[in-house]
Amino acid sequence: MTQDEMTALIARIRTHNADLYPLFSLEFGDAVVGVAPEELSSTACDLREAGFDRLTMVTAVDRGETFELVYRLHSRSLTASIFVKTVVRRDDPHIASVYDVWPAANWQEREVFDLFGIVFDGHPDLRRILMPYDYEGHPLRRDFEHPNIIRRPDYI
Amino acid sequence: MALVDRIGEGLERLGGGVILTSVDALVDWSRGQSLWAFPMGTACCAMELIAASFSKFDFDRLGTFPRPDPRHTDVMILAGTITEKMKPAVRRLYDQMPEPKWVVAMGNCTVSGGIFYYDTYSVVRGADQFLPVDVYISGCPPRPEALQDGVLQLRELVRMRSLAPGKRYERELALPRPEDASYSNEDPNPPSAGLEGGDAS
Amino acid sequence: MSALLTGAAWGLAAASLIAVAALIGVWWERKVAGRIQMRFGPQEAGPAGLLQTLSDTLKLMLKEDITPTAADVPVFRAMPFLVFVPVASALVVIPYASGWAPFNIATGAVFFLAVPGLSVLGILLAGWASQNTYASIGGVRAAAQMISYELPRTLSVLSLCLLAGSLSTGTIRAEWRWWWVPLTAVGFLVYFISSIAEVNRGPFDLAEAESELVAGYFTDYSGIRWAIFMMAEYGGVVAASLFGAATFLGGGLGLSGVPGALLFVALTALIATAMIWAKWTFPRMRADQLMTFAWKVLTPMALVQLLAVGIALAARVVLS
Amino acid sequence: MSLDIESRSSTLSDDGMPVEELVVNVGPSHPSTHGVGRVVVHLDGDVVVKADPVIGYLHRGIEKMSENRTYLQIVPLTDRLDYVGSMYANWAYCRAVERLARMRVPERAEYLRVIVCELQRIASHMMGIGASAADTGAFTAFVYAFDLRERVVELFEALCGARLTYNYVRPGGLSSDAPDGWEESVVDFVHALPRKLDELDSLFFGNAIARGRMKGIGVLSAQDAIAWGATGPTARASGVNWDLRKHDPYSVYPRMDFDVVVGERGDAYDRNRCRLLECYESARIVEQAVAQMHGGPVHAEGVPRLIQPAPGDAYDQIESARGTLGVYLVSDGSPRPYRMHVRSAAFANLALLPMLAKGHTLSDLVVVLGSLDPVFGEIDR
Repeated sequence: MTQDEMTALIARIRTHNADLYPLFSLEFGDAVVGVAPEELSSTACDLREAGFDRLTMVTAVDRGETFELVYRLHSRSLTASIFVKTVVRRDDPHIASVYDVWPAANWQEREVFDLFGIVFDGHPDLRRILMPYDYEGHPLRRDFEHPNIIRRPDYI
Repeated sequence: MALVDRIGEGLERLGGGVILTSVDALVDWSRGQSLWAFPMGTACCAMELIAASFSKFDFDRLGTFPRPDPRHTDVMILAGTITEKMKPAVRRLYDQMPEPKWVVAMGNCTVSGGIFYYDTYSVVRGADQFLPVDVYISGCPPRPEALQDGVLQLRELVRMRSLAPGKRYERELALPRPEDASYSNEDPNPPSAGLEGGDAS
Repeated sequence: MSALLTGAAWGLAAASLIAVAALIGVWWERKVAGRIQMRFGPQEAGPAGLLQTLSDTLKLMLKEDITPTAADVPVFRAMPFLVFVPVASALVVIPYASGWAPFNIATGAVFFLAVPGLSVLGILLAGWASQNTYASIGGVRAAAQMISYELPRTLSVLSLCLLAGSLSTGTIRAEWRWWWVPLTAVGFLVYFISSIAEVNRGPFDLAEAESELVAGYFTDYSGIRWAIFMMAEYGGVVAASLFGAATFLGGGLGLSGVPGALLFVALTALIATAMIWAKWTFPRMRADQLMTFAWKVLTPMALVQLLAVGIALAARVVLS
Repeated sequence: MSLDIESRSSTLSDDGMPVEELVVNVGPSHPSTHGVGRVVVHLDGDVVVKADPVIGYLHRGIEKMSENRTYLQIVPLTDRLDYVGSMYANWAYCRAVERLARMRVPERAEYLRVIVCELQRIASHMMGIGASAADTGAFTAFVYAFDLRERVVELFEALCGARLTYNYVRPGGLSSDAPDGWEESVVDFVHALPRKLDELDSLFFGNAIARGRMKGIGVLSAQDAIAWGATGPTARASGVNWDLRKHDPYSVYPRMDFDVVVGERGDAYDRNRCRLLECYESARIVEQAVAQMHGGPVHAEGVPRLIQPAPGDAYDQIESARGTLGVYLVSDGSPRPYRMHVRSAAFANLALLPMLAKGHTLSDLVVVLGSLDPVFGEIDR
């Protein structure tokens, strides 16, 4: 899939979702589309219909006031990959689950829930996955503090 | 009380010092000679633990025979990083081993936390925080030869009786039990009612 | 009273035989397995590691004897012996010499087939009394397996009884002729395979299934009690090998005197080694495959063997 | 004299009959969980009604640790991710850093990376097949497979001095060039390999019992494989013709001539057999790579000790022995990554276990688990 085709595809999705806006730019070869959090479900369905049948990765980045959610999709028929990024507010970390669209999101969303505390609405089995079930706190948040952490002396 | 202890008591009443000394030597020999291993392979070091017991290095030469069941083993080889979540299970498996038992800490992670000492929130910094470790083997991971050397060192210690069960038990009692940890591994809302059959293994 | 004393003496002899056989057998197994796996096996204890098993046994005797708190204590403690005694008792009906067995009773073959089968009760109860899920599953698996394999095993031995015209093991050995070997080859194969299943060894070791059930029915046994289970297993191997060599192969292939005795021992060792070989070569079967194999392959094979022997005997009568 | 009452739960079967489920807790230290996995299995008789994997027993927080280390200091951490195939995580991470910091890698380094990763694939698949063999009870096949792995490990030891945690691939190149004579010993090894693989093939895959244990067990359809994000041999065994080396090529793979091994049925047998057949292809690639390789530097010039990429993010992926191994890096312009995430193939593949194990017996559960080839260092991170 060439750059032009990718841009056309993104434009098509954009016209479909009026509120879709580019939060992030195209960089390092992979196309990136930014979507509003409430548009994630419909965008996911559109992309699924456009041929993106694989969800490779779901992860999050702590950006302070917000969490940035990163989905990486891949299409075998189009031989193309695409990043979908969205943001959720830190004080109300809720986002729709894409489990219905790609079942692969099952464990990956559980992991993000476990380590970042982002709640995926509509997930069938949202439990902690890596940390013990009654663990408190979400370790990959930047402000996570735990008495067990020993900070490494800074000598780079 | 094992059968042999009763025989030992009987012999002691008869005042058989010579016999007892020889029996002691035989017992120490047999204990040192057949240190069956419980391979507590949690991470990377498990690969070298497997390598140590297979064709090229052949642990069986030394009489060390890996058994997956803690009840049949003498020495627990801790191979790999132990996390806070794993800690209670390791301790439980240690408790399931019959006396006399020993612990070999293989690799830096079980010696001190190793590469995972700083900045992490879930790694136990050294197995000796909750287990009485007898032999420490450094390396990340140690070579299989180093592990075999560690077991041979343990054999010497066993034969010199410097690791008598009584002394070890005192050390064991001084350690905090991981069951007192602030959290458990049990699902507060288990998928269905009832969980946990059998032992941790 | 004297019968009781004789019985006790033979029992003691059988137990010692098993103990010695287990000592050598474990060493031999570890050596053979080592060679199969391109390594040496025990080397350090004594010459060629010969004292390794002695050391292991001594150590196991000195280990703590754990009884789990949840276990059914009397049953848990007694079961190793209930497994061991029937296996050991099988040794008293084996014809060690032509026409002679320690207990040369008229129904020796039936005794040999039936009494060791009682150990399944011990295994089942050992798994049950441990109050451990793995042990319980192992015990139940063992029960199902051993009962199924009784049938082909009995049928295969029955063809020998038919040939000898007697159920007495001593008579079977005395009546042995060389042409029995080609005639009962299939029966011997059935006997060999079902014997491996009877003693719960690989590829039929579902009851202890290391990779599934950790250690199966003896998961919770430690120290000397576990050693007794292991001794029973090796005792089973020895009994099956001895019986196979003494009846199917006529002891030392019908030879008498010292060469015959030596050949008898050699053939026994050969059968036992073949069992070890099978264990360290084959993967483990699944429970349903195990049953299918017993009922759909081994049992028909044994029946065909029985039929062939019957036809051969009838033909002999007709011809003579 | 009954079983622990807690280990039973009463449910109703489909036809309304009361069923007593037996809950068996497999792990976290079980001989067949390949490390510290745990599966809570609900059994109806001997049939698995529900298998719930519990992971995280090896969660060491590598992603968190990375936020406080420089780009170069993270390379040793990536070794400990997938400890059966350390080279892959090295390479995937270095590719992400190179993409983020816009580095170019010398050609010889790319060739050596391909060689070590294909050797690593052989080593890793041998461990996977061997562990699967041990799960079915064929312990000797495990020993034979592991012996082959040992030969690869010897080659790596000659290359970088370490047996398991290599720290060999670095951002911008490699830690060191291959020693004299190393290429010849690699060629000798790959020439001898097919015969040894044939031996393993007949020992394990040729065995009737092993075939009976693995065929038809844990069948994964192609649709499910794609939908659940399965990659690597797990997906290819189901007929998904997808290999990053071929279909999204990176490094010097376009110059190599090899076939993608694709299975048909998607059962445990096909998954393991795909691994075995991939080893033949890996041997072919190594042979070609050694033949095509020329002298030259193995590390890019001008790569600073303290890499400080411009703010932004980058993702790169390679085909590891277990599937797509991706690394996602976010930089804020400082010498330390703002965020590192590892997209683990084994994590995605293990998520299939509840689906694949359902309806099979407890004995088959360990076979299914083994055929997914989980490595918990990579799953838990």
